[in-house]
Amino acid sequence: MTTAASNPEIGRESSTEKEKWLRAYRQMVRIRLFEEQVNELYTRALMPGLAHLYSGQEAVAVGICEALRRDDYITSTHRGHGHCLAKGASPDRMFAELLGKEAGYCRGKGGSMHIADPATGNLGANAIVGGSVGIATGAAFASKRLKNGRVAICFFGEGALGQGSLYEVMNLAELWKLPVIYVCENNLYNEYTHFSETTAGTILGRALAFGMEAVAIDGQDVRRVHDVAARLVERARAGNGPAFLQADTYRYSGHHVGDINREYYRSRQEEQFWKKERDPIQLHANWLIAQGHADSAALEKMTVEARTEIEGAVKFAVAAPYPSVDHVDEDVYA
Amino acid sequence: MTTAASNPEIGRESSTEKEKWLRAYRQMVRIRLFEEQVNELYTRALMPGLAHLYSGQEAVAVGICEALRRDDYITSTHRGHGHCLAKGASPDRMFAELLGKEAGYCRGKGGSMHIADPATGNLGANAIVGGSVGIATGAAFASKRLKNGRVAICFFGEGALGQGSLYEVMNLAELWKLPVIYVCENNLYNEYTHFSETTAGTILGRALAFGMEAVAIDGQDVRRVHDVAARLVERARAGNGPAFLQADTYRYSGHHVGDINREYYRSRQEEQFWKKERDPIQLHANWLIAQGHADSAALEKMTVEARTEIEGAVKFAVAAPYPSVDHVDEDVYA
Amino acid sequence: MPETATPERELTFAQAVREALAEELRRDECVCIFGEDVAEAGTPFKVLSGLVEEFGSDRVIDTPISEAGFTGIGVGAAMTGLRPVVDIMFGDFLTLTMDQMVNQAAKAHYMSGGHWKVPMVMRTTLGATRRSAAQHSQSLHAWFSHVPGLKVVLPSTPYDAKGLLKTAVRDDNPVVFFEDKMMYKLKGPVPQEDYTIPFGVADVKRAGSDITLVATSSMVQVALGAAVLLEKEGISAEVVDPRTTWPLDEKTIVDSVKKTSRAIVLDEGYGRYGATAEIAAVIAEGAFYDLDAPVKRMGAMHVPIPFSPPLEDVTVPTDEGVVAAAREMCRK
Amino acid sequence: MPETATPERELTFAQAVREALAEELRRDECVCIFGEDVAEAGTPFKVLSGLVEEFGSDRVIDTPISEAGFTGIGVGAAMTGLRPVVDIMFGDFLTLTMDQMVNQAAKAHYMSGGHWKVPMVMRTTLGATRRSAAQHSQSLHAWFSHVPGLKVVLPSTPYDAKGLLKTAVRDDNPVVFFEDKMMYKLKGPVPQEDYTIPFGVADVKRAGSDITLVATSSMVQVALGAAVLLEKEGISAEVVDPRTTWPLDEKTIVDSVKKTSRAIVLDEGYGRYGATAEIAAVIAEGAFYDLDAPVKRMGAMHVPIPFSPPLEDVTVPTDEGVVAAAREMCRK
Ligand SMILES: Cc1ncc(C[n+]2csc(CCOP(=O)(O)OP(=O)(O)O)c2C)c(N)n1
Ligand SMILES: Cc1ncc(C[n+]2csc(CCOP(=O)(O)OP(=O)(O)O)c2C)c(N)n1
Ligand SMILES: [Mg+2]
Ligand SMILES: [Mg+2]
Repeated sequence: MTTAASNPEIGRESSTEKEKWLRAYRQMVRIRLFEEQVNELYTRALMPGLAHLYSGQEAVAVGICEALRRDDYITSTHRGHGHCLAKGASPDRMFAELLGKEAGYCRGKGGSMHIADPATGNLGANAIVGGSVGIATGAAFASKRLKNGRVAICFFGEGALGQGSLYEVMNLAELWKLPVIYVCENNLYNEYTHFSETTAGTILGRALAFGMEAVAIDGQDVRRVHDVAARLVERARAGNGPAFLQADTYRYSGHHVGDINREYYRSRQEEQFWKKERDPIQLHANWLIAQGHADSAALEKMTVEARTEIEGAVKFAVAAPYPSVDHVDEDVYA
Repeated sequence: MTTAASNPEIGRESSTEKEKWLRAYRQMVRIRLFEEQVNELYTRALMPGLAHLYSGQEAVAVGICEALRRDDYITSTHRGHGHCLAKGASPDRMFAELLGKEAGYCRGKGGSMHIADPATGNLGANAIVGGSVGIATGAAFASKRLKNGRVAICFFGEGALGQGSLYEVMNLAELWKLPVIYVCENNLYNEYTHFSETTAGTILGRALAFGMEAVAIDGQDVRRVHDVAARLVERARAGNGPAFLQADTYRYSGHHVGDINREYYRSRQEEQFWKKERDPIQLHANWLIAQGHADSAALEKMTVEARTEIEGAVKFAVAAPYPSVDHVDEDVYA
Repeated sequence: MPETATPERELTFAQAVREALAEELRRDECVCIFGEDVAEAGTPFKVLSGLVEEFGSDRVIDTPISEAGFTGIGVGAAMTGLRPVVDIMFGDFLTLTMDQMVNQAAKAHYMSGGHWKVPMVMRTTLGATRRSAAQHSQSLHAWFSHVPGLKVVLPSTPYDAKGLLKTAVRDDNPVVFFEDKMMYKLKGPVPQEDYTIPFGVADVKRAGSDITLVATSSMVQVALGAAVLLEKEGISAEVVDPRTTWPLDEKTIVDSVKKTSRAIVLDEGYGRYGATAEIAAVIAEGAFYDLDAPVKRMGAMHVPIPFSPPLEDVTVPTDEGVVAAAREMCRK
Repeated sequence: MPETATPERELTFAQAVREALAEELRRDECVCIFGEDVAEAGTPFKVLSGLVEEFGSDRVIDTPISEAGFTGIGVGAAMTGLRPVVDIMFGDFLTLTMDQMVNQAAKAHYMSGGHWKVPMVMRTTLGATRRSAAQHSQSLHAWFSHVPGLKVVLPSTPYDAKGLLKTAVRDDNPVVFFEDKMMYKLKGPVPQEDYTIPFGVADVKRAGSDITLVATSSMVQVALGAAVLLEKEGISAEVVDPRTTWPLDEKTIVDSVKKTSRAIVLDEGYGRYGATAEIAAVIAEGAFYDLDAPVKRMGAMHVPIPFSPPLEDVTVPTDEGVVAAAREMCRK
């Protein structure tokens, strides 16, 4: 079920500007539809546990991952479906993982918060806030030592700025000039608390303190994300060291699928504003049409294709068998 | 054996400028002589374990502690004798602690790296690098809640900039406007490694990132340390929030008393330069004489008095009994 | 035994925890709570709902996601006049607090020769079967029980939760308080009046004569369920709940086993090098001449907790598993 | 038993560790070492002296004082092609690495369904009586032994140190390797040739028939000393060294006790909820019908390690203490 679109490397070589931005559109739509189905599975009580949806933040994962090679690394978070899809994983095995099925990326052992996929360089989602900052930095360290030219992207929410280990590894990355990009997705909330209540000073200052290249961008603008990411990635690949990218964005749904009543921490107007005025897919669609890269029919066709793919993936996962109970104590040790 | 000089509060009220700076001199001399005796005890195999000497850094502890009330808090480090004396502890019980005697501040249970003294607000030395940053911040938090006007000073070496928890608590201190001052004593070395190999970016940037008031000063100039500290302490006491103070200084001896051969990590010339050109006691003596606050005979007299005090304290400690073995399981629980 | 007092009313486990904290916040100005999303959100489990409204955001305080940092602040605040209750949302995040808890909180009193005290409570969760996978399902109380200077509490009923938590807040030592997140909705009698439950006093949750089931936290419910099933088979099981793993009431446990001659130790942490090891070793030593069979240990399977429901379910001891083991042991 | 091979030469424990690392660095380009002051300083214990000179500062790398950070980097580097040996100067600082070791390193393989591997070694120290006080004297190996996904090694001789460390470096799992800092100067035979020692295989350090002393790390030396004294009293003690607490060679331990009918378990960690609990529970279960006396546990006293020498000395088991306990047990 892996499409060409899900493999950035194949596409990129031959791609024109137009193809590149159409592919970015398709990737964002796939993520949005994927998350809608996750919510659906939760509502229909088909999914065990909870999941944290990425809807609204698509331009960040897509803009960045489209600037990567397939063998570049990413580390992800509890809100990881978007990163995982953008890096090239296929929805069928992702859904299977979300449902705890043997066909899932982790044989059902990981679930939503731990999807990992060596084939696309995905070192794993992580259920510990800030838990993967060391891992991403370590991957960059290995890349540098092994001279394989790989770059590591470390995705995290602005809540992870509270974790001290981030500062420890940023210091090390800058000292050792490691090819790692710290991507802080500021969606304004740490769970149910506005980031201004948890964040003194500035976000970029946290990286500038270590002399690190640091840039803040509009995370709803997939082209801007992509262009800045491409520059920072090539800079890192060339041995010029790490960077920090702050992408301002918004999550449309609750902290997790069960977080329905949100008025006590954020207003409906705020949500509506972002969905209506700042939707990354809509903004990009407008641009594609304005540029003459596509008309709305073409975009609609892409959406329909993506929906077919995603719905097929759900069916696959729902029908897939659970792992045999004998597997429970496999994979503890390599 | 507590002298008036060791209680800053008593002296301060009535003190003239001249008295203040003479007292600062006496305090620095006491610390220097204390450390010489520690080294002596080690060399004579009278002290169990190791100790980390503060010689060379005296102006930092003294300049700051002279700006404090007796009930203000300090937290200290593995290199803590100077802070402890400057805050008002008496040498006899300190030496007793260093020798593991019952008369020591911690009944012999703590040793050099854990001296604590509630009477002078000393929350304790700490053998974990960065281990007390939370404690100092917590003391400031309690002061604010209890409205008792106390300020907390958090002493640490520049090596503690490697510990992530420092950034966690600085963020919190700034968010909550806590009366705490983070004092980074940059003596250039983390054990046997120059700080430039462990520190990316700038030291002050680490605090500025959180929007925190941050100042760098010459840590060998006791008057400068004192004046800046006084301003920051009063600012914190008035409810205007935390601050960060970088004091550039140098440790004269090895990382600990057993670190004799140091050429592989720093040169003799460097050591000589600091001892000859940048000694905080000598610099202050020169100034006192130039100002006409004292002549060399008066300073020499102070030194002799201090030596008498310190030597008496050593004798006391050497003669003092060890704790009874029955005490070993006391004080585990309150 | 306090459980036999007239049950005026029933509360859930979560309500009992909240009531304990509300009463202590009311009683003593120095008590305060901090942690992630403890205020308006009242924690993700809604355990603290309503407290910020009564006590204000000066005393029920949201923090950034800085477990090490705010635990350290708790230690310092406890040393200097407050009685903080620090909230660690999932027990799995305790990993981030170990230095502050073990090198600082646990040792400050001893290292200072008894001068400083750390009257602080760390409230956190344990337990699996919530489909939360390996990083949100651990039961790490054995680590803390290993460390002198800490006390470790594992309530198994709403009644115990309230009484033990009030004791924890009033204790002058650092106390780690583990709540099973699957038990928050469990109901039970909780009296209106102020009461506390002393640490180090095990509670015989059910009397019996053929076998002793020593169980902690969630596993007490499993043991009680098993005891009912065993009764039908003519096996009389005594259920002993230590309530605190440190201090540990060795006497009550050993006396029970001396009476029954058989013991199963149940705990939701990993069995290996875990709480079951300590308790089994205590029994094997203390009841050496009375045991008719080796002490049986049942803890979490020695694997990271898997996400997939059929896998997760087999990692935790169940009533049926306990029944089978007890039946086997009593046959001999 | 390899110990009986002709001893070509003697090395100290520190030299054996260094030689193991040098050989592995030479054998495999992917092996690298990092930690605080590991390069020119060769660690405060001088264990790594000379390695940076041979292998360069690309492979033997000084870090800032960031235990959590560089442990995390070790995990990531291990997942992506290197075999890092991460140096944690004192075992007490492991508190800072627990999240990376327990939530990341230990679980990455399992959570990814077996896809990612973490071939990383964490070398650290344990042990008291160095007059280093409460924050530089702990023996925290029980915590790691409790966690599925980790392996835990406690060598007790130069020979074992070298062979086990080479195995650790070649293992595809995260391994925590504890060296007793008081043992670095201990000498023993170490052959020139390349050898490894498998994990999970206990070593009978001395054969005997009246009592089994199961001992780890530094306590093996104490047990051997006690065995000599006991021999004079006509008591024949067998000393069994598990060498790895996880995997644990239960069979060798239990078989020994079945033969001797008595056991003392010795470990320098705290006894409560520690390694002695697990091993005693294993023996009490496995040798239930053969034991003539309850298994005796001897670990560190349940107090933070005090600085004062007379106090510190009584917190750790000694030869004489073991002799007294063994004499008492064998009397019955
Ligand atoms: C160390 C740790 N502390 C707390 C949590 C609970 N938690 C899960 S997500 C979350 C908020 C994260 O906020 P942010 O990093 O901004 O990511 P977002 O959810 O907004 O994507 C918290 C507190 C956790 N998983 N890990
Ligand atoms: C968490 C931790 N890591 C490592 C050590 C070992 N250690 C003790 S002192 C020291 C260097 C500290 O350097 P710095 O903070 O600059 O203080 P200085 O010794 O220069 O006063 C180190 C690495 C420790 N005590 N704690
Ligand atoms: Mg966020
Ligand atoms: Mg320094």
